[in-house]
Parts: sequence; structure tokens; C-alpha cells
Amino acid sequence: MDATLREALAARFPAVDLDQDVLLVPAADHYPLAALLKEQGYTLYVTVAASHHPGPEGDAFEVATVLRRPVRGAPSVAWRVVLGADPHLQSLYPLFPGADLQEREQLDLVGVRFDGHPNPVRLMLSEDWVGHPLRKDYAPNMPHAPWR
Amino acid sequence: MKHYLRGLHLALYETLRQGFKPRITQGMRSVEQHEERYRASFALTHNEHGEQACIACMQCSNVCPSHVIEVTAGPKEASPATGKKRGWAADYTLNLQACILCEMCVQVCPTDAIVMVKVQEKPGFSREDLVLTMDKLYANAKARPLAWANGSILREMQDPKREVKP
Amino acid sequence: MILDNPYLHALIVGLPLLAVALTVAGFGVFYERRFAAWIQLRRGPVWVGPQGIFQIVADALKMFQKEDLVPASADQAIFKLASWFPMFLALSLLAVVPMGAVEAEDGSWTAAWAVSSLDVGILWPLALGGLMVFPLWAAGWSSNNKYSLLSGMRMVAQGISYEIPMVLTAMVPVILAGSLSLDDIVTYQMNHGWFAVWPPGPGLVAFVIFFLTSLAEADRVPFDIPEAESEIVGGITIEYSGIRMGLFVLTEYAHTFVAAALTATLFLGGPHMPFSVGPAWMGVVWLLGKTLFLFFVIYWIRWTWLRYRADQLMDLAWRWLVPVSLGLVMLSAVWVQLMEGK
Amino acid sequence: MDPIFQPFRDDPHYPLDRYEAAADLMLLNMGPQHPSTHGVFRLKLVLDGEIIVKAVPYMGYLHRGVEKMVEGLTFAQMTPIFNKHDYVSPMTNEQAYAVAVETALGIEVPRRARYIRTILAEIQRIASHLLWLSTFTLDMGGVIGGGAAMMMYNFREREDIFDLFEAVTGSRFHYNTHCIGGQRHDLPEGWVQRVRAFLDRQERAFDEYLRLIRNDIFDLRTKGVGVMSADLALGLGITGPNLRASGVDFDMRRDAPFHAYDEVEVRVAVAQGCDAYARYEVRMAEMRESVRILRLLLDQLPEGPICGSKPVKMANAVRVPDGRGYTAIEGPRGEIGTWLIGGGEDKGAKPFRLKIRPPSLHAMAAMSYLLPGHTVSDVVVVLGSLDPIMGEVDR
Repeated sequence: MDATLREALAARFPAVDLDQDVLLVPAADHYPLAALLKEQGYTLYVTVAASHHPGPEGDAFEVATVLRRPVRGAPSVAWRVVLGADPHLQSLYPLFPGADLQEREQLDLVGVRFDGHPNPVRLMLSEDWVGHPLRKDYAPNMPHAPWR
Repeated sequence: MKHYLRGLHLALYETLRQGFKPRITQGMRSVEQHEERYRASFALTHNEHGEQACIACMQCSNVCPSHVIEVTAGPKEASPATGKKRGWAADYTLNLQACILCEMCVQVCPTDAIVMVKVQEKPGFSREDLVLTMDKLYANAKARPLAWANGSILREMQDPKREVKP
Repeated sequence: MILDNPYLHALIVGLPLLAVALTVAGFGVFYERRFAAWIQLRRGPVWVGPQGIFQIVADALKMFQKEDLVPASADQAIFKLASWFPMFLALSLLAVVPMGAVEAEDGSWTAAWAVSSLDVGILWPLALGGLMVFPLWAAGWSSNNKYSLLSGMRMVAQGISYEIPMVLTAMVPVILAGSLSLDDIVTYQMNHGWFAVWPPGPGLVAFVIFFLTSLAEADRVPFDIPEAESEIVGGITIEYSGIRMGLFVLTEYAHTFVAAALTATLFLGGPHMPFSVGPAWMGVVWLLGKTLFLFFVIYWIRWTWLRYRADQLMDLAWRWLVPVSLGLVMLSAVWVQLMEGK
Repeated sequence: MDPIFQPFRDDPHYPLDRYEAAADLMLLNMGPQHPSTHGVFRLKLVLDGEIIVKAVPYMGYLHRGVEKMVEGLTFAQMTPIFNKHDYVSPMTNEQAYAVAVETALGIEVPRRARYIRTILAEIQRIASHLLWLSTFTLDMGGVIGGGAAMMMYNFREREDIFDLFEAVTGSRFHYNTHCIGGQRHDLPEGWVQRVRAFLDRQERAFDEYLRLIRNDIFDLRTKGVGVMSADLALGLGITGPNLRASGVDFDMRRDAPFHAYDEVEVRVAVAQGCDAYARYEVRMAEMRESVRILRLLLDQLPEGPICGSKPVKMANAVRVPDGRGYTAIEGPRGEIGTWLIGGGEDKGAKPFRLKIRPPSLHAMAAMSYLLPGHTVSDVVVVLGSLDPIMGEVDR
């Protein structure tokens, strides 16, 4: 992370610890951070990955987003947002059109809803599928390995 | 102004030229036409004393990504040849229907018991034809050319302390 | 003479001609597959019979055995009829092609042995070729399939567009020979040289354009967009199966053969023997040889070129081929004036 | 192009009822069983005559649940699973996974192993681009046509490549030749000379390909078709040759070197055309560049060990502690990334979450932006020029 970006981030998001490899960002800052990064030249939309973290005090979800600057050195910024039992997050579709399919896939497989998404339906599985396969409580104890 | 026909004669020349080159399609390859390291089906070997080499340590069964290997361990008994106590496999089944031929079982085998052979199983008419039982595996070792790799070779090749290649 | 009876004449000349055309069309499939394999470094069909020569028999048997499926939502009657008509049309184009050459006592040559020597012979293949669009469009429409529909629309657009430069370039030999009869056109070429060679320049251009347009009429690459199998999955034949599908395939080959024969007749002198040796029946051999050569070129092109897009095809026809063939018609008129003025 | 299609090109969710058609619109389902959809992929097209008004992609017909499956596998078992995503370039997919775990664990890969990886990746890139070239021409020339001739010539060289891979790994397609920390197989005797001979043959073959397709039909079909601006490509996350064809000079091999790319000079092919022809130009230039890089790498191939960690003897030999990170390498179709959260079951021997970033899925997202205004014939050209592999799109 270069100095100018660090200054900009520190000025705009004082609560975020910028020394981590993967920034931990509050859900409210998700969209503004992406907008700021896009202004700073991080225009390549790399990926979004949601994950399900069951715990003793209830379910938690993480949504990680990676943006990249297409220049020498390929600097990238990855940040994650921790969500509660009813996961929903601002969609990045207005900033990055690639978020359309990517967020639909995460909605499909993990079950994180993205607010403001233009077409929030399942991508990979059929629309009448029950459950979200990548959640940890989805079919955990099958009698045999499920890929057999 | 658009053009429609330029350069097309070059393509005609090229296809006519290619017609005089050697044919590339052929029937199924024989074992000799494959490379030395070619791997296809499986076999169980005997050790230098003529005993079964498998000691039923379950490493292959554990490492298999598609869980196709089932080993039943027999009681531990002394080897007739060396007199040392060792494990014996009572049954060994490898289900080729789900096998992905990744060679991981060969790599982890401490006694080089399971190896691969160079000839593929022929398609069968029942599912049992593709289930390699212990008898079939031992028969494979005699009837088919063994592949290049076994556990010792693979582990020695990957050893970080290895200086020169074999 | 017995041949003076037109019906007997048609039987005696027409039946062998029909047999030859169908055989060539049938074995055209085999020739093409072997030729394509030769170009593509493969071996092709080699198992049925010596060098796979009976592959076509095996294919035909297979197609006869298949169930004759007609989609429930298709327009049944039109669907069934549409598979038979193209074959009739394609084969009847051959009726006016003169196949032999007769030497007169003064050393000049005359074309002969057409099934029917019409005075307006050239209009017959052009008119029937134009009719070809209708059964194919009917097949595309009655299949009740969107891909077939697209294919049928493309077929109509392409067929009608390429009809125009085809007719215009066919007028070049007509003007040069001064007759609409194919017999006269071939006779003229026998005594004055092939139209593809003489007059130098315009004749060759007219030959190339006529050849290209007949490719388009017969839906061969690079003009096979009505049945582009990578875009609209075979087009009109998508719902056909069994022997009906086989008829479409056979029609394609028959049409290609006929187009080649017509091109050879109009521009390559038909049964004319360049070295003027041998008896009159050698003319048939020469005509067949020229036709098969063009047949070969068609498949050589097919297995080498990519295909145009539909709108580019129209563009090529209307912006290039039509003006150029109009110019050729005028040039040939000027040529005739100049030659006859001398 | 008619400006009435511009709103649909800007926003694929633009409502269809705002389009004023002269006649009824026709809905055409292209796929899932269509010869030119490169697998099982469905494209819903709304047609005005033969011109596309709106294109909606549907995927998932090849979904195999790999991301769920690997949560039940240990890290040592996963490599053979990974080469089945992108079944056209299995080698680079294995490498993407190996690099991800090595980065998480901080394992140093020996220099010889890095060179072998680079060599294998570049040969794989040639093989992958050859398959792209053959399917691209197949889409334009048809299975019965000039495309098939091109495909056979491409596959002649591709078979040579499989022979080379078989000599190293023993398998023609699903290699499983990478392990965490290096390579499982060392190069056999005489392999380097065989690669050199192959490269000489391949360079001659490029001229043969060019003679077949450097003509007006190819130009007419590809030029100006599927124009994708650089902004759109970046926003969609398109990487690799497709991005470079939009004029963005970015290549992970040069800009964020992995393997041994920091020891050779990588010249990045960039085209400014943004259309299908530019994507063709970039891939052809990349194949020639790969040949050049391979010659350099083979010249300076070092001796030494091929694995930085102990060879796998147990299924749970590799354990990744709790933590998260994103790693990526440049594959033949673009950035193959891995989002890895460690510390899963069995004390970290299994991943908690492993997300694969498929470059093809991002490329498929472009379809609905590129197609409006083009004809049905152009669908296959645009799809073919993006070079998607459905196994990777759906995973």
C-alpha cells in the first residue's frame, strides 16, 4: 500500500487498522471504501468471497473483496466485512459491473444478500434450490463422501 | 471500401500443402508408444522375500482424494523370511470407477507395495469389472508392465536435500 | 430416327444422366470425406469396403432404417413435401445440358445429346434454380423451430440476392454466342474458344462470378450461412431425421454437381475437347472431367475458408457482384459489336 | 451500430419494454446444447430480426461444487482436484493452488522447481491458446468447413505438448505434478532437447496458421465485433489476453512476478483494437512470446532439488493455520486467484474456505454488454474470442 493511498484511507476511515494484510472494515464503510479505492486507481475488480463462520454465539459471515491497480507492481487491496446472522451488504454493482455475477454467486452459495443488486437471483444452482451449499451447516455428515 | 477476397488463395495453398504431410490420426496407443513414466492402472507387488509387500498401514487409503481404496488389516504376525513382526493386509480393494489416477497412493506407500502399471483396464460390462480386488492387483503386477514410479523413487526425487538429479 | 421422338430421347439420354448424377452425388459424400481427411491429416472413412468406398451404402442403409420423425408442432404436410422437392428441382436443372459433340463434315463441331434441346435453354436452369428457394423456405418455416426459421429467412435473402448476379453473368455467354440455347452456346465455344478464356479478361471474371454465385445458390462454404452449424445448428435440416435428412444431404451434393456442370457448360466449353481427338462420346468424358474438377474446387474451398456473415454476404452481392456483372454484360455487348464490326 | 442499442450495451438490465421494435421480438435460447457454446452454457437472446437486443447468460450447468468438496479434503489431496476446473490448462490451475498454500505457509520453493513450473506454465499457455485458436475458427468456419482444418493442425501441435507433459508427469491431461513446496516429478533425461525441437516445429506452424486465417473473411468476421472498452473490461474484472486486447498494459507475469518470471524478460503483448480481432492478435503474439521465453528458460535451467518441503507421506502433512489471504497467478485466460482461509477441520489440515477466482466467469459477464446490436452470427465470434472454459466458470 503506497503512501498516498494510506493517507487517503487514514483520513477517510480512521477506525480501520491499515497495517493488516486484509483490512477489517465495518459494513457501513464497505461501499465508500470501494468508491475511494476506485478513485485512487484501483479499477480492476478482482473478486468477492463470502464465508460462513458458525460460532458459539451464533452465525457470522465474512465478505472479502479484492481490488487491484493494473500497473507495475500490481498493488492490490483486500478487505473483509464481518456480518451477523442476517448477512446483507451494500452491492458494489454501481461501481464495478463485474460485481453482478460475482455477488450473485456468493448470494447463491453462501447466502449473503447484496442490497442494491439489480438482479439478486441464484447464479449456479436452480432457483428452487433449498439452502446455501457453502454454509458450514449444509449437509455436514453425509454417510459417504458426497462426491462419490 | 471493404474487401472480400484478399488472402484467400494463401489458405487454399496451405490446405493443399498440408495434404502431403504425414497423417496424425492413429488407433489406440500401445504401451511402447507411451512415455516411460506413463501411468494407468494399479498393481500390488511382493517384496524381495516373496511376501506381500503391503503392511496395511492405511496411508494410501487415507491420502486418496476420492476415497477409492479400502484396506482391511490382518493380525500382526512375524514374517517367515525375516522373523520380524509386521502387518499384513487381509483384503485390499481399489475402485477404479472413481479413481482419478493422481498417483498419491503410490507416493505415500512406505514399502512400495502399490504401484501403477502401464496398461489400462479394458472397459467392462459390469461394475465389478472396474473394481480391482486384491487378486486382480497381484495378477496385474505379473501380467502387466509396471510403471516407472514407486514410493521410494518419488520421495527420493522430492527430497529437499537431494543434490543432483538421478 | 428413333431419337426424333422427344419422349424416347429423354428416356434414352435422361436415364443414364440421372443415374450418373445421383451416383456422383452419392459418392460425392464419400469423395468429400476422403478429401477433407486428406487435407486435415486424417485418414477418413476407410473401413467399409476397399478404401471405404461403400461408406455411402452403409450411410444410406442407416438413414433408411431410422425412424421418420415429424415434430408434433410442425406443419405436417409441408414438412414432408419440402424434403422431396429440392431433389427434383436440382436434378431437372441438368435436362438442357448438352453432353456430346458431333463433328460436321467441314470440320466444325456441334453440341448434341442434351435431354431436351430447348431454344431458350438457359432460362430453364436459371428459373428452376430460382424455384429452389421455395421448398427450402417451406422446410424452414414448417419445422416450427426458431433456428430453422432464421435459416429459412437467410436462405430466401441469399437465394434471391445471388440470383441476380448469376443471371447477369449467364447473360455474358448468351450475348457472346448470340443465342439463348445452351446447344448454341456450347457450339459457339467449340468453334471460337471457351468463354472463360476468350474474350480475355471479362470472360474469366464472368466465370469466377458465376462460379461464386452458384456456390451461394448451392449453399456451400463460404456462403453456407443458411445452414451454419456453428451458429444456427444446421438450419433448415435441424428437425429432419432419417431418410428425409438424407435427402437434404443428397440434394446438397446433387445441387453442387449440377452447379459445377452448368458452370462447365457455360464457360469451359462443356463437352468440348481441347485437343480435338477421339470419337464423339469422348465429349461426355470431358464434360464429366470438367465438372468433377469444379466439384473438387468447391470442396477444396469448403474445407479451407471460413464463412461470411449474413450481412456481409448481402453486401458482397449487391455492392460488388451486381455492378460488376452489369459492367460485364455491357462489355460483352461492346465486344460483340467490335468483333462483328470488323 | 444503431444507437438504439446503446442503452442495452451500457446496462444489461435496461428494461426491454423501452425498446421500440418495428415488429415482434423473438426469444432465442442459445444453448445449453449448442455446438458453439464451449461446453454447457445457455444464452437467452432477444432478437429483433437477426439483431440482438438483449443477451442474458445463464450458467451453472457444469457446477460440481468444488469449493464445498475441497473443504473436506486435506491440502495434500487437493492438487488433482484443482486441475479439473479449467480442463484446458490444468497445469496453471495446479500452480495457482500450490502458490496459494506456499504463500500462506511461507515455504520457499527451490529455484529449479520454480524454473520447471515456469516452463510447464508457458508450454501450457501455448497449448491453451492453440485450443482457443481452433475453437475460434471452428465457431467461424463451422465443424464442416475451414475451421475443422485449422483445428486438426492445432491439435497436431497440442498432441506434441501432451507427449512432453506425459514424459514428465506420466499423465496426458490431469497431471498432479505439483505439490506444496515444489514439484513431484523432476524432468527426465533428454526432455529439454525435446522441448527445443518442439519449439522449432511450433514456430514453423505459426506461419501455417497465419496463411490459413490472414485473409479478408477472417478480418470481416472479427474486426469491430465485440468492442469492449478498457473501463468496462477493468470494471468487469476481465484479465489476461482479453484485458490486454482492450489496451491495458497489464500482465501479472511482468508486473507481479511469480515462479521464475522475475529472472526472464516478459514482453507483454497489447493491442488497442478492443475487438475480437485484437484478442486474436494478443493471443497469437503471446504464443510467439511464450516460445521465446521458453528458449530463455531452457538455457538457464538450474540444477538442484525440486521440492522445498518434505515429500508428502501423510494425508494431513500440510497444515495451514488460521488466517486469510488472496494470491493470484497469471494463467492462459487471466488471473487465477485463490482466496484461502486456513484453520479448517483437522487442526488446519483442511481449508476453512477456499474460493477460486475463475477468469472465465468474469469474461462471461461481458457477453451481455458486448452482444446487443450484433447479429446471431456474431454471438459465436464474441464468445469464442473471450475464450471461456465452462468447467472453470461453474466449478
